[in-house]
Amino acid sequence: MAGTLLEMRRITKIFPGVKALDDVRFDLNAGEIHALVGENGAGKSTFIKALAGVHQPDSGEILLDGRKVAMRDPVTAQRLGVAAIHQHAASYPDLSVAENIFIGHEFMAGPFINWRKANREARKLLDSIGADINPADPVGSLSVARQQLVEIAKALSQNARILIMDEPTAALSKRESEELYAIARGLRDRGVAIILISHRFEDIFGLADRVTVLRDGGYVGTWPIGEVDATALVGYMVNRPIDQFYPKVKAAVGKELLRCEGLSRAGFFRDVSLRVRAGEIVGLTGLVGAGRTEVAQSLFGAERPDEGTVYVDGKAVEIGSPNQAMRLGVGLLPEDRQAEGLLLPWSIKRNITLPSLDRYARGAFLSDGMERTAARGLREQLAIKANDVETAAQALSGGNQQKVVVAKLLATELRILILDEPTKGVDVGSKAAIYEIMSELAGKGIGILMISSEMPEVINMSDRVYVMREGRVSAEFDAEGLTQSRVLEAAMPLEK
Amino acid sequence: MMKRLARSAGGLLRWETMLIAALVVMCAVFDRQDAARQVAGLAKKDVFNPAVVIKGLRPYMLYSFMTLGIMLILAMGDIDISTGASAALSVAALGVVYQALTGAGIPGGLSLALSLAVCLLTGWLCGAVNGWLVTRFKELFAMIITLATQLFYRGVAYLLLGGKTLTFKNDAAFDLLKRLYNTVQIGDVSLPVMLIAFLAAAACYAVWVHGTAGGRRVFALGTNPKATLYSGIRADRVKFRLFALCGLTGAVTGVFFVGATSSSIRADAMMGYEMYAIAAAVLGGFSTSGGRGSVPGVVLSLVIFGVMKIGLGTLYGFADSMVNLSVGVILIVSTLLPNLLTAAGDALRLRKRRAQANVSSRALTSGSI
Amino acid sequence: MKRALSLVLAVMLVFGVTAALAEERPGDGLLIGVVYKQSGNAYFQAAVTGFEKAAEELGFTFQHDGPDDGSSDGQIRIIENYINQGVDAIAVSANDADALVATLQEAKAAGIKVVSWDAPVAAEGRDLDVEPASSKAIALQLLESISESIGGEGQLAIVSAMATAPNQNLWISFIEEALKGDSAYANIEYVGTVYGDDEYTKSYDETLGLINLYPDLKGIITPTTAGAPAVAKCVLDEGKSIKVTGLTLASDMAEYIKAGVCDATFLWNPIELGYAAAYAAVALVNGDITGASGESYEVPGVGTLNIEQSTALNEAGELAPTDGTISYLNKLNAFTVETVDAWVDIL
Amino acid sequence: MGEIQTETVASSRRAPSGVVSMLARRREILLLGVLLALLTGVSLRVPGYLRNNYMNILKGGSINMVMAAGMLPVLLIGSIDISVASTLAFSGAVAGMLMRDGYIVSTIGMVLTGIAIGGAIGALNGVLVAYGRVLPIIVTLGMGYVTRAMIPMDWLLGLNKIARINLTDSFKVFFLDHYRLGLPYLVWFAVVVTLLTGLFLRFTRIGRRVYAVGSNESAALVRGVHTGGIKTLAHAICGAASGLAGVMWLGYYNSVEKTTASGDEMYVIAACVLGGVAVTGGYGKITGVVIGALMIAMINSAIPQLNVGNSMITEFVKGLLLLAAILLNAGLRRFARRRELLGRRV
Repeated sequence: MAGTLLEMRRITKIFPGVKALDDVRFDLNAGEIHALVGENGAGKSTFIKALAGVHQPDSGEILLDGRKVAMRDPVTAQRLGVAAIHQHAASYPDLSVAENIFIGHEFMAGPFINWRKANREARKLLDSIGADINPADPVGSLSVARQQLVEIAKALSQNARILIMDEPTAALSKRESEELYAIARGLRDRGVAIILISHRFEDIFGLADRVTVLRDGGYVGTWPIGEVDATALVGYMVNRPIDQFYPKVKAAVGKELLRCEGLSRAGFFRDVSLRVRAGEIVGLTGLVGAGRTEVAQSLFGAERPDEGTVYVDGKAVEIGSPNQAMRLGVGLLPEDRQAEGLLLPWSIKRNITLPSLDRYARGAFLSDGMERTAARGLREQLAIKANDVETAAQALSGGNQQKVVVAKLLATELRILILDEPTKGVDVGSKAAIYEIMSELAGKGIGILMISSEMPEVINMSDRVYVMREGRVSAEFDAEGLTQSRVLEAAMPLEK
Repeated sequence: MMKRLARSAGGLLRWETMLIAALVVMCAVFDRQDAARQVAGLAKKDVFNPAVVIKGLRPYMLYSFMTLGIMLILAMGDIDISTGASAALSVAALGVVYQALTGAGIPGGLSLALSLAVCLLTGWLCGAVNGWLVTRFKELFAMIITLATQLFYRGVAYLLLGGKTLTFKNDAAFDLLKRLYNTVQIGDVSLPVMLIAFLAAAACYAVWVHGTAGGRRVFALGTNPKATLYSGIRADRVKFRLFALCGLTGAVTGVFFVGATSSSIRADAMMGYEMYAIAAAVLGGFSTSGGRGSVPGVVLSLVIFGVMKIGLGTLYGFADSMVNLSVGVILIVSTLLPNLLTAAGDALRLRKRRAQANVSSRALTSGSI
Repeated sequence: MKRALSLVLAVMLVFGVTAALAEERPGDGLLIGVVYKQSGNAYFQAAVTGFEKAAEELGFTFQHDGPDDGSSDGQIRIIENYINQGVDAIAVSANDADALVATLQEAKAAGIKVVSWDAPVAAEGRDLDVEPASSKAIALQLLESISESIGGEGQLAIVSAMATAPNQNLWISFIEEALKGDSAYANIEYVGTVYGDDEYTKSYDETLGLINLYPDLKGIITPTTAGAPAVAKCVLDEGKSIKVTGLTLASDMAEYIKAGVCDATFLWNPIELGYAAAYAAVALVNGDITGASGESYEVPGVGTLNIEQSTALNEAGELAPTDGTISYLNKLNAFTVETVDAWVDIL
Repeated sequence: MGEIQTETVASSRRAPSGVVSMLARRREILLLGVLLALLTGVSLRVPGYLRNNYMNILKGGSINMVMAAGMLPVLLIGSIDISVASTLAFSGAVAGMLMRDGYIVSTIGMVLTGIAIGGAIGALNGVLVAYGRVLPIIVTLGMGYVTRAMIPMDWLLGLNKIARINLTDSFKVFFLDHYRLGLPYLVWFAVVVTLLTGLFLRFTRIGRRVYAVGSNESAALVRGVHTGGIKTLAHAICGAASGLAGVMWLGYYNSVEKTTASGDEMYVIAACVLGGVAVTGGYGKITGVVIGALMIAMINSAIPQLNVGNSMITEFVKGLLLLAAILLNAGLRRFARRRELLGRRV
């Protein structure tokens, strides 16, 4: 194995109001995949941004090949061979694949860009990593997985020696992840060093050679991957044992609350039938793109299905809008909580009361006191960590933001909750808290439809599990004694 | 204790407070100038005193009703640049219908009531068409849609009037409209009817916008439309109603405009009024990106614009165009200033933190040696 | 500080006294507010020089302004500012004859004398209207000139300003009347009027439309200073042998007059018009005249102007006497190849 | 199920066939079709319309086209400029004043002055938008007020109205009386400006960054693109084009005054929107803008000749047409999207 390629020492970074990195160190060998883990807010992203030149550390030094360097800006970092593939693929959706790959170092013919050559070279690069993508297509028309491949091709085109992959598999299906793993291993074998940031243990243990843990902006330690297991890693990340990770209590299952028959929406799903009963947590899983979120949106009235009937309490209903859905008692916790769940600049209180505003009115006028009382109650109940309910939602951590979205649904006294990836991007501690809330709600007789890609979560939290494949329900299981392999089997696309 | 003090200090820096301060400073400067002019014998009389200014606010209140409508469109993060045109169309409808009705021998009073109803309905309809298009074609911007309807409404107004001016001379019933531009004598002060009407309307708006669930939902929509929709709020319905309401406020502006211009009705009326209204709403604290703003702020900003134009015109002899120039500058500065202050504040806080961090890390280092 | 102030006062007093001693002028101490249709318009700038000249002679002070956008409500704003300042008289060229009436009535109620000039305000809103020449005289002058240019036969069109402009409509109606009634114009075929809205491009496009619609068009009358250059430019660009006449500024039209597009164009002297309006205003304020029919006032260099009953188009489209009064300067300048150069710097 | 798609999302790219979808993707073609249809309609009513008027359409459209070409980069970065008409009038007036007072004699001097004045105003807009973080509509609304108000600044510049008499003879004849390949210089200016804009946007690095900023600003920022600079540049280009348009206006009409081009910014934006430029930024082609500008020029020239009896109908038709065009555009894209979804295998 080649020697140390990158060394970062005593990195400290301060933002208004928070010390994001405190004396963090990190080293990276050529031809190595080094995982960087930690809860949300542990400082991984800031650390990476310091390396990629987006942020300037307030103190500390970065050594590349043993020489001290300053990552003044992203361009410098790029020139020094550092390339980042971001969590939300940071490409230009309107521009072509070739252009995305070569932007910033285009092939020029005099003062003009040589588009023909760009397309040819892009094709070569994509072929070299085994990606079958037309260089002339706009990137916006590609799937997330393919957009990441474009990003990798772009990094390669810049002769990157250090590749930062920030949550690369977060939006990928199992199969796409496997493809990405293969490409990452291929790059490692070519001598590229990879920094892998991920919440998924599958990624970490399946791919990494070493792992470094950060906690609360500080450095915890670095271990070869063989010397740690998942439990130990979680322990380092949260610094507290998690005894009851899946606090699932079987609740009494009551009458049917929600059912759909033959629900179809062109291009997304077809002939979907499911039901949710009181007190039941129903898992809905499948690969990303199998149509789960779209089914949820149709049940919630955000998108209209083309065919099929929805029954609430056994009565056929027409759900044309989220408003109608909520009046029928159906609530949705959307997948992207920042974009769809929260009003970030607004206070916790106002976020919580928004769906149920009419309740806090005296006569025609809103009563701040009533709002505050309700919000405080829910904050206690869900243990939302914040100074008080006047704190803006954007100041909260991911897990606490998710709790606020849950709280606003709870304030409306819904009977059916559709939770779309409730723990995605949520740190370990908050995850446990969210599971607990789910259990509690089910115990109160609320029916829960939980969409999730995380197998252990699906199996351990659900009473029943539906699996979707390519827009259709491919299987229904009782969660009792269900194994990951059976679920996967139902979720994986049929091979030719 | 300290915290509470800090919070009230923060409250002092609120936009409305700054507007009040600006108004007070402006009045003080104008007052001095007025006195100086009188001493120097340049002025025939006391030009700048409450009575004169309040009465003088009249022409600057013409677009005030429209501002109420447009500010809520801004609060939703949309924009409506067709309101001036839809107001002109409403007024054209008023004139044409009145002419037809009186021509058909229907008594003036009844005709006026009917045609006023048609006028308001036309304004509402114009707004409703905007609202329908905006909610129906979400991929298009309100700016583009209302740009097209602006040309269209104005065009229909021209068609209706055939390019002529409609006047109803010595028509007792129609002359009632002129009274809308009158003043009511209260003590020494003659209060414009329009000012009273506007303040009443603004009060209703303030209560509605800041006190009720409906108002809260408007700001929610401007802050994050998707999350608001997912919170079970009928976003399209809210949007449709606000656009329709905006059209209606345009029609109300139109009715007052007819009163102000001695009941003469023409298709090129109220050209560019929507821009005045947007300027007033923005100075009042509404952001064109939505989610922000207050009704008292807008009332203040309308008064500030009025007082400024009166003062610059009468005391400094600024021409009408110079006044417009000041409006432009104020518009830019009033939005630029908060941005700069925020940026400066952030930088300052950051430097403080850094200094603190350095001290503490130095302390640590020295301790470890 | 106090001493400085008293010094200033003393100086002012001395000046005031010497001024008063030197000559008692009829306009001393008077403030007149002048309102025109739009700011930045050369024609009104010229009229303002007339007011300046009168101010020097009569001793009054005046302010002048026009709205940025040429709107009636803009004029209302300006008039209300003048009322607040306590002017003694307002001299206004109205964008809309009726729109200003209520505001001007308020001014009259406050004891302010109102003179309209160039474009009249409806009778209820004014004390006196001062106009360069009677509408009929202007209309006939234009028609006679164009008829001469085109040899008394062929197609004739009119390019007007706004369709709402009252003076334009009055001229057009007199032209139409003469075309119908006067046998001298029997061979002229009148094809109609288009409206250029006093906008350069619109006037140009409308003229182009006319030319294409009527390939045999021989003459165009354009009684608007803002539209005339566009009309002449269009004719010149199209290379047609169409003759143009109208009410124009000399500087705008010198080129076209020399290029042969126009044989003669006409305009009263706006400087004289402003000058006369100022004299009328001062006479009204001083009570020399009340604005009643039959009175007259003296304007140096122009002559004695008689005040008569004004006329306007009624709803039936006929010219009928109104309640208002008017006085005409009755002087029209012709700009021809010979004379135009002398005028370009003035108009 | 014979053939199975493994990636539902990715397979959505499979372009559906059919004329409608093709039209939806190539908005420029659709637009050209509409233009031709309009032309045919007018020609039926006014025989020989095109033969008699093509030059007027080109001449009348060239100023709007130059401004629209300048507006394109601004819309591409997701911004807007509603001060272009005021910039035109201001630049034209100041350049004309400099010529009147003898500071500029040559036409090229006028052109450069116009570009410089307009470019400076545009750059100021850009700085306020990019660095002052003021919303573009507010900045340019304010700037429009300011520049328009400054036009009759006789108190400052002794400026009143620029008329033929103020211009040199060579300047007066330059734009309309000099021809190359059968087209007057005025039209050539439009041709050159649109060509340059197109080349710049398609084939230069900075041009592509304009698209990049409009497509994903934060990504561009992270990638080291000087987004503030690009935004300022885009606005400066827009201003410069408007400034040039001001000189062209002076060359065409030989007159600039306070109200010159007042309200024309709406037609500039309309030309871009008709041309399929996305006001959200990131998408737009110069060809579309050219067609859009021609369409508006055609409406302007055609309506007076249609002899519809009411010359007041122009605005009405323009609004109706713009509305119809954007709705048709949206409807087609929806239809294509629907077809695409139905074509997808689930």
